[in-house]
Amino acid sequence: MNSAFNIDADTAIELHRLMVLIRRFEEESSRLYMQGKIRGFLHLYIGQEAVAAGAIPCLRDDDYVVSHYRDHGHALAKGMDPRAVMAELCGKATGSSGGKGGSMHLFDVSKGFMGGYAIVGGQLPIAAGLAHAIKYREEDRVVLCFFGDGAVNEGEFHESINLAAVWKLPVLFLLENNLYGMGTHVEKTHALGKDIYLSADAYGLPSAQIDGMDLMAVRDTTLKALERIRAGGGPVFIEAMTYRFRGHSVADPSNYRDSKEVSFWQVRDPIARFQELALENEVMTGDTVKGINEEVDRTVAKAVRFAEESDAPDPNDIADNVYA
Amino acid sequence: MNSAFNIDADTAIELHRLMVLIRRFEEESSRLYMQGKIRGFLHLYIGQEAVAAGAIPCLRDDDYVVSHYRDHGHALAKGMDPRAVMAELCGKATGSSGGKGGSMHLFDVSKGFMGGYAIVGGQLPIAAGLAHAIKYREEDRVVLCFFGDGAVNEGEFHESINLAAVWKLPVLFLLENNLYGMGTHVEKTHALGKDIYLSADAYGLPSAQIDGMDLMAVRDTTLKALERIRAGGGPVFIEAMTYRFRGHSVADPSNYRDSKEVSFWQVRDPIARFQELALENEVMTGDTVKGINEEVDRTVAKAVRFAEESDAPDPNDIADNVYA
Amino acid sequence: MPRMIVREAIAKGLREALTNDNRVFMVGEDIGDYGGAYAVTRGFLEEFGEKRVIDAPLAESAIVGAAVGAAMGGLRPIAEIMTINFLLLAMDQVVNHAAKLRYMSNGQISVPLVIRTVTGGGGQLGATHSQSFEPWLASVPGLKVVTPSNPYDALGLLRTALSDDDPVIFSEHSLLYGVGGEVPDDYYEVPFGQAEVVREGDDVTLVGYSRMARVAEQAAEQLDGMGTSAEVIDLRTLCPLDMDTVLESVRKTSRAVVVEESWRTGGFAGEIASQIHEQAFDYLDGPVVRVGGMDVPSPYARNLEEKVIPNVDSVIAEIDNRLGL
Amino acid sequence: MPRMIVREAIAKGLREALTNDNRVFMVGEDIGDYGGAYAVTRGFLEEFGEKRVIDAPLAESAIVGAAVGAAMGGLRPIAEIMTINFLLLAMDQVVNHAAKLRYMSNGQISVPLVIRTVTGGGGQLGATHSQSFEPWLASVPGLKVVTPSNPYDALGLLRTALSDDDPVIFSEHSLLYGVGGEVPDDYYEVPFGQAEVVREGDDVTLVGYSRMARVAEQAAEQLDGMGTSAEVIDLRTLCPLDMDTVLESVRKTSRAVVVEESWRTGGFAGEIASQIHEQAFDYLDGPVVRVGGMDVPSPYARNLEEKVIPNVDSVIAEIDNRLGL
Ligand SMILES: Cc1ncc(C[n+]2csc(CCOP(=O)(O)OP(=O)(O)O)c2C)c(N)n1
Ligand SMILES: Cc1ncc(C[n+]2csc(CCOP(=O)(O)OP(=O)(O)O)c2C)c(N)n1
Ligand SMILES: [Mg+2]
Ligand SMILES: [Mg+2]
Repeated sequence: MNSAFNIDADTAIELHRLMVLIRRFEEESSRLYMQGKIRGFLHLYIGQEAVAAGAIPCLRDDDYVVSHYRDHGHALAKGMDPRAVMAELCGKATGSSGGKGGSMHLFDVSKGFMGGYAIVGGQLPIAAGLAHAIKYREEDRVVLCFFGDGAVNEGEFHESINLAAVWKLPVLFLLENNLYGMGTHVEKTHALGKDIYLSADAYGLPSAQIDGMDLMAVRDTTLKALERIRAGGGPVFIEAMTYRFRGHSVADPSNYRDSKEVSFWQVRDPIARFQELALENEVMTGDTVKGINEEVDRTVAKAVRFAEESDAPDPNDIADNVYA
Repeated sequence: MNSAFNIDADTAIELHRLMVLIRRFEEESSRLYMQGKIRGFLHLYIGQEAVAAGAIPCLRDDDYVVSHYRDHGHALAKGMDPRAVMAELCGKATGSSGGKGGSMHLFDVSKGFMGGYAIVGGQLPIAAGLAHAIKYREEDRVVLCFFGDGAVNEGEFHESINLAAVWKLPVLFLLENNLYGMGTHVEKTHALGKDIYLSADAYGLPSAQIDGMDLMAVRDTTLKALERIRAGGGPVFIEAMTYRFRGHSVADPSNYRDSKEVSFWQVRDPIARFQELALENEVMTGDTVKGINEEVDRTVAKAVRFAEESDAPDPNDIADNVYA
Repeated sequence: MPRMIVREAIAKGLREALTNDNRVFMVGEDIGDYGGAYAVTRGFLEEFGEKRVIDAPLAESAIVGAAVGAAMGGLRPIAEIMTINFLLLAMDQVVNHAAKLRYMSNGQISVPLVIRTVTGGGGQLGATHSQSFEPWLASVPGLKVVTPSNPYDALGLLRTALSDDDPVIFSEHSLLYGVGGEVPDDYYEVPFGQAEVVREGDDVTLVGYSRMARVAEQAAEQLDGMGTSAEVIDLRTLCPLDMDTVLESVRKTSRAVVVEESWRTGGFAGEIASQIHEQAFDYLDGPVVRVGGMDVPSPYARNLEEKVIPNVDSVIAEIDNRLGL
Repeated sequence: MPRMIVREAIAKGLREALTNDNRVFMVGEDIGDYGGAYAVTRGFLEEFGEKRVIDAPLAESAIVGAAVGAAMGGLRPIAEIMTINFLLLAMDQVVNHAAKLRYMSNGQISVPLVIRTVTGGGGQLGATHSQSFEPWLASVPGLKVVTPSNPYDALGLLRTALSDDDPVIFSEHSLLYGVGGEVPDDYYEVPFGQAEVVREGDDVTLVGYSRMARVAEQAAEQLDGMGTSAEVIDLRTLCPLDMDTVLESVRKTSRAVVVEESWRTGGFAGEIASQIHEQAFDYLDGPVVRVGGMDVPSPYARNLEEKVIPNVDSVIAEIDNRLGL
């Protein structure tokens, strides 16, 4: 069952464009990785686009997003410049962290993108702390914190959610349950298996489980949650059921998943699904789609060119920013 | 409301004697501390006796008990020799750890008392691991793991309970909720405040909240839980509501508790209460009580004398047992 | 000059910060209702209220991580980790987060965070409660590590820590809280990376930090009566590390002894000794002597614990053995 | 002699243990269905079943703690912590529990536990994923720390680790998994605390462990062509530490260089250098040289990361600079 399609044409186009941008960006990242231009670990967001595009555009510019190492989609959705992200992935001086951070450690404080965190679960207390600063300073802001089903088993998950609950902090915990933490199925590692949202009860938090492949469902639930949080109602927990179409990282052939499961999810491709709905609801036409695809292609190509043409960082700056 | 008084005279006497032993042992510890014969941190169990005496005697000799730093009561209940415990508190060579462990680190493997652990929450994964060994080796044993309301907020609580749940381990998690972790009230630090047993749902564990000042309630609930665990039903979670009559450690004047609260609990003194019930149910007489008190006095006095007369450890052995 | 004890000096610095800067708040276990495990923050909750003095759940990782996040969000948190032993539970947040965010964000993020914690043994608290992890922390790029040994430094260094824009580990030795000393009424700071020559001497240089600076000083006094003139240097901060003061002294005395409480093997004395050898080899009469904690888990019994931690006698014995002074 | 790579040598040792001893089981993140993040345990789940090869939740503290408990309960667990960076999350269980239980129980408890973990940088994984905490671990009384640099040692040391009754940190460098070498079919063990003289020489002693032992060896080869004869010592284990072999060599060459990958400041080279100075001062032509990782969080970009980790060129440059060889 689909959620009601209650957005106008401009919004639909913006959100569709965002999903296509993420998809194309990731495809190009993967290509550059194969060419050895991106190195280290590279975790693609392909398949999960509806979560970032459903949730993040519900935020205001000065709200914060906190993410993990699978962060490109979240970063782009929060408005990071694709060129700066791609340059960072390529380890260039023009990257968002001057090439010092890499794919797993993206930051753009000016956009409220407060980081990709590569220690599983490590972002959760930080998100709580940002939310604490908001409340302390009486700001009208929220924190949207992403994490995976694997992170749920870390002690920091528990410590952070409890802290946020006790302190009634303005934070939305958005779990992207893609069923696997690296290569291990969630039913092998979590007591509640696929129904992790139920653990929110242990902290007295309102929670919901939603179809993370359905942009409208993500959007609607996020908007409701944000309303509650902004009104001072404290943290909310959302579990978006989703799936990554690629391996855990580009190095992972993903042998642990059977093809039936993969196809089950592939037919739920969030972009195709949203596109179909948008066409059905006549907020987009075939031409709009084509236009978006072409525009995104150009944006991504520019980002790739920018990254490729940028200089490597200056080794003389290597010890800058260790301390203030 | 009291639980049914369904034990015979021998058992009643044994359990009463155990509670009195713990109480008197702790009173003497406190006295020796004031004399400077025990040093470091000393955490008394006075007030909570019904939990140890209600639960531990339900175990078999070869079951394991795992405890925290407030461990004297648990250790004595599992059959540790009061002399060896007192000598350990006094840092003597005859102590259960030869004076190397101290009050917070009691061990008697021969009795299945697998340790007092002084890092809050640190005992929980170890208890899970012991239970894993039991299951792996197909032994007919269980682990009884004690912890406090403060420990519930540590990440290791979450990690361990989840592990035990997913692996269906034979472990009974027995929370002694005495309302304070050191000097901070549980409602200030835990999302569910005084109803921590509800968090067991987040791991799919059966749980119960009981009156920890009522030995019979503790005993009945423990027996039921053990039955389930021994039958392969996996872990169970019990929250015993209790109260420590003294400060967190003997150095704590306990100013953060108001006298009304203290008296509310003091009238629920588990020893007086059980004694009254036993007399009512005619399984003990005034003489039995007197006999028990005198016997325990002698036992504790002997333990103190033993500890005082024992030698300090030989400094030449200082580096023994760092490695095998 | 007014006298106060270390506990009071630290409380004074904390009160100042809470009073003068709204962005400062404290968070930690039992710092409010209980008044702090070592009574440093007694009365703070009443004085500053629940917003500024927060009793946290027992959750070291979340305390440090949330403090990091709050610092990113514009505040200047003071996190108290009850003792350095429990900091192991927050090691990931300290090392992988607090210390690295500035670098990984290429300067976009500051983490102006002070982590106060209690260090050291000597109180018969047993193996899990008597450790000193400053050597580890001082090896982490991005952290600063502060180890005061007296009330003057405690206040002066705390002020500096509180105005620093990087994460600072402020390590308070449990046995020093009651140590008294003069503390001026007038405002002063003690800068980081500036060791103090506590006592001048010609024959040998004793280097220490935290409580071992005091022990070194006491040893020097005793050595004086034995005809040996020892110069004593209190490092004050391990990172930044002031080797210039140490080297200058060693070039004069030709002999150096580094005293520390943490395990001898892999301690920070190895770092200091190595730097002395690297930079003043030709001035040395012999190798730098390290006096450190015994390489055992700390035993509970008094007579054993006494053997484990360097004291005046053992420092003098080592000097005697190794340097023949 | 048959050749294999380090990955195969470790897998061989693990298979042996799983086959020969029912008490041995493996637990770790993604070691089963996924086959191990570094493919060491590929096929193990199929081969040994779910009881022996357990995919754990992402919960490092519980993995190590439960392994400690299982060891106390009569098993011989092999816990895999995917990389040493994540071991920070389990540091309390490692340091306050695994390492101390024998001592605190006065010998009642044994913790025969092997913690396998992947160490080091060089893969452009960035600051949180490129660390080496062996120096910290080697300072903890009660732990043993093993750092093989080749297939022969990897298998031989793993066998020793698996028969040891104390907790052992078995550190596998990610860039060494593919390194090949000869491994005899006949059973052998490599004992702990026995460094290997990898190459003999007269002019200078190069000491390394883990991947830096290989780098030292390569540097020595190159130095040979430059007219310098370097002796190379692979420590193999940091705890126990074989200083005898190092000292014997230094007494011959009069010059020593210690190479390691972890941060230079506070690294284990400081310990080794200090011990050399303490015990062979009069044999030395000059101070022991330390070549270590740069004191920065590891940067992602290739050209930066290259500067951070010692390599053949930087080792030779340091030797050139400091020793004038
Ligand atoms: C503390 C820690 N443990 C292990 C890892 C290695 N690791 C990186 S991602 C990952 C899986 C995380 O799964 P999940 O949280 O479900 O996020 P997903 O990758 O599915 O988006 C693992 C095990 C890590 N980075 N940090
Ligand atoms: C990880 C850790 N943090 C803090 C402490 C200091 N500490 C010792 S006991 C205690 C309170 C624990 O309270 P609770 O778990 O409720 O047990 P209780 O003392 O009430 O029996 C604290 C904070 C510690 N020992 N370990
Ligand atoms: Mg996942
Ligand atoms: Mg309590």
